[in-house]
Amino acid sequence: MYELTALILLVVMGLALVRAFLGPTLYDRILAVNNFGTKTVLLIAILGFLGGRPDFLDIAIVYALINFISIIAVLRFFEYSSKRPMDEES
Amino acid sequence: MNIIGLYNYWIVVVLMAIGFFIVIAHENLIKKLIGLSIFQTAVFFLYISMGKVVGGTAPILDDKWHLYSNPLPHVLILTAIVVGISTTAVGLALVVRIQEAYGSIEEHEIQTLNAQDQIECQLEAYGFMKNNAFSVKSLDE
Amino acid sequence: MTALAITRMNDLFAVVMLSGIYSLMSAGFFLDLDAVDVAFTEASVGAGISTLLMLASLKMVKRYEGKTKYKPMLALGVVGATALLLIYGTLDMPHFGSADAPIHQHVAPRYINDSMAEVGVPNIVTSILASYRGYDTLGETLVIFTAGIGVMSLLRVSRETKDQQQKRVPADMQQQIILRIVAKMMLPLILLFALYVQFHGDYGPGGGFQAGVIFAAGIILYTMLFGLSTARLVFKSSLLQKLTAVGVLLYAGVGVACMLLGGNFLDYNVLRHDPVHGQHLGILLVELGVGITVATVMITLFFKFTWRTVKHKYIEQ
Amino acid sequence: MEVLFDIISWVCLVSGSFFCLTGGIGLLRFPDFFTRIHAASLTDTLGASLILVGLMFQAGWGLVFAKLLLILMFSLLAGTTASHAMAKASLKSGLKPLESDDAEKDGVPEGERPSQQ
Repeated sequence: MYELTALILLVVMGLALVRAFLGPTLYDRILAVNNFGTKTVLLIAILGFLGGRPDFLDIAIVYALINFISIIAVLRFFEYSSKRPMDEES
Repeated sequence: MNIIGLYNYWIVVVLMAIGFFIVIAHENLIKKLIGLSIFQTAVFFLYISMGKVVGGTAPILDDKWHLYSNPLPHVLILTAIVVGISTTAVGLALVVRIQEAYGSIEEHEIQTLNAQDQIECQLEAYGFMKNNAFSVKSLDE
Repeated sequence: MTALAITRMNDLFAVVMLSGIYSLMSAGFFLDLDAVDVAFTEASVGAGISTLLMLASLKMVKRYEGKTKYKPMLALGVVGATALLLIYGTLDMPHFGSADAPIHQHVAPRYINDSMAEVGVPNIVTSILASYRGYDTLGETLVIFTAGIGVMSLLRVSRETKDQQQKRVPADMQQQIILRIVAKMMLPLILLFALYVQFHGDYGPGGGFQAGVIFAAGIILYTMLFGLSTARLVFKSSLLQKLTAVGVLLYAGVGVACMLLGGNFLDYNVLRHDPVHGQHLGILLVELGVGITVATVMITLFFKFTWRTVKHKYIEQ
Repeated sequence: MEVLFDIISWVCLVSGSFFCLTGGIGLLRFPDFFTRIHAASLTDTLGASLILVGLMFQAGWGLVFAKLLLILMFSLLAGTTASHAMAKASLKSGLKPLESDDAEKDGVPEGERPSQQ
C-alpha cells in the first residue's frame, strides 16, 4: 500500500516538474515548485514508513518549513522587481 | 550484471559532467556558481552512494537493526554541505561586488572592461595620449 | 533526476527555482541512501538558505543571462572526454551497495560497533562528527566563521545608509496580512523545533549544523515579512558578530578545558568522572557551539545581502 | 481493531493519492495560472491531509504520531497561506485570469477561490 502511494506521489512530482519546465509565466513555476515541495514532504513521510523506521519525520517537517519559507522569499523577490514584465519570453 | 551494478557512479559522472559543462561553457557568473554547486552535489552523491549497504539502515543505533550503512561518508558530506553553502555565499558576495564595479556579471564583458582599463593605464603611464590611433590598435590585440 | 539539471537555460530566475527543486530531490535521494543526517542538512541548507541567497543576489544583478560569445562545442568535447574517462575509471569500482567494499572494511566497523560503549550516543553520525573527528568539525566551523567574516567585509554598508535605513518603514509585504499572521504563529514553532533538533541530535537525525540553519531560517522568515530594521532590533550586528565568535570559542574552549583537565585536545573523557558522561557533555557543548556559529553566520549572510539590496534600491530612487 | 485501523488507513492513503494525482494532472493540463492554482492547491490540501491521517492510523500513539500531527498542521497552515499569497501576488502583478468567451466576465473570484479554502 505504501508502495502504491509512493509511486503515485512520484508520478505527481513528475507532472509538477514538467509544469515547472514549461511554465509560461513565472507564477506557474512557483506553483509547481510549491506543489513539488508538498509532495516531497509526503513522500519522505511514506518512505520512512516504507523503510520501517518512521522516526525520521523530522526531515519531513524541515521540508515543509523550508518550502514555505522559500515560496515567501520568491514572492518577496517579485514584490521588489514588479516593474518588469512577468512573462518570461524575451 | 557486472556493468549494471555500477549505475550509481554513472549518475554521478553525468551530474558531474553537467556541472562541469555549466562552469566552463556559460559566462554568467551566477550560472557558474550554480554549476559549481551541481558539481559539488555530484561529489556528495559519490560519497553517500559508496557508504550505502544493501539491506542496511540509517546509522542510528537501535535494537531492532543490525546492519547499518557506513556513517563516515555521512559525516564528511554533512560538513561539506555547510561549508559549500558558505563558499557559495562568499562567491555570491564577490559577484555582487563585481556587478557594482563593472555593471555586468558576464565574463567576457568583464574581461573586455579589464583589458581596456589596463591598456589605458599602461598608455597613460608611458605618456601616450588616449585618443590617437595607437590605443585603438592595441585594444585589438 | 539527471534530466532536470540539463534544462536550466536562459532565465536566471527559473534556474534558481530549478536548483531549489534539484536540491529537494537530491535530499530525497540521500534519504533513500540511508543518510538521514545528510538529507536533513541538504534540505535545510541547499533548498532553503542557498535559494534565499541566490535570490537576494539576483535582486542586484540582471535577471537574464547574456548571449554566450563562444561556441560551446569545445567545452562539450572536453566535458564528454572527461566523463568517458571517469566512466572508464568506475569499471573497477565496487558494486553499488555491496557490503564488502573497501570503504566498509577499515574504520567504519569500529565506529558502528564500539561507539555505543565509548561515546554512548545512538546516532553514530553525531558521535563521529563531534567526538571521533572533532578536529575536522572544528576546522569546518572555522571555515564557516571565516566565510561569515569574508562576506561581512565584502558587503560592508556605510554608516550613512544605515541611518537612512532605520528611518525607512519597510512596506514590502505590508499587504500580505494573512501571510504575516500565519508566519507569526509559526515562528515560535520553528524556533522550538530548531532547539529540539539541536538537543535531540544525539538520538535522532540532527545536530548543531541543522539546528543552526533552521533557527536562521526562522529568523529570516521574520525578516522577510516584517522588514530588516525590525529584525535588527533583536539581532544587532554587534551581537551577531560576538555570538559568531562565541560559538567557535565554545568549541575550542571545550578542547582546551579537556587539555587542562589532563586529556588531549577535544578528548571529552576527562570532563566528568565517567568517560561516557564526559563524552555526552562534550558533544552537547560542542554541538551548541557549532549551532550558535552556523545560525549567526547564516543570519549575518542574509542580513548583509538584504541590506545591500535595500541600499541599491535606495540609490536607484 | 488492528484490521479496522489498517483498512481505514488504506482507504485514506488511496483516496489521498488519488486526489494528489488529479491535482497533478490538473496542474499540467489546465489552461492558465488561476485554474492551475485552483487545481493544485485544493487537491493538495485534501490529499496531503488524507495521506497524513492514513499514516497516523498506522503509527499509533507516540512521538511519530505527534510529528505527523505537526506536519499536518504545518501543511494546512503553510500550504494554504502560500497559495493565497501566490494568487494575490500574481493578481497584483497584473496577471489576468482567463475569461470564458460566452459567460459574463467574473474571472476574478474564480482565481481567488483556492485562497479562501
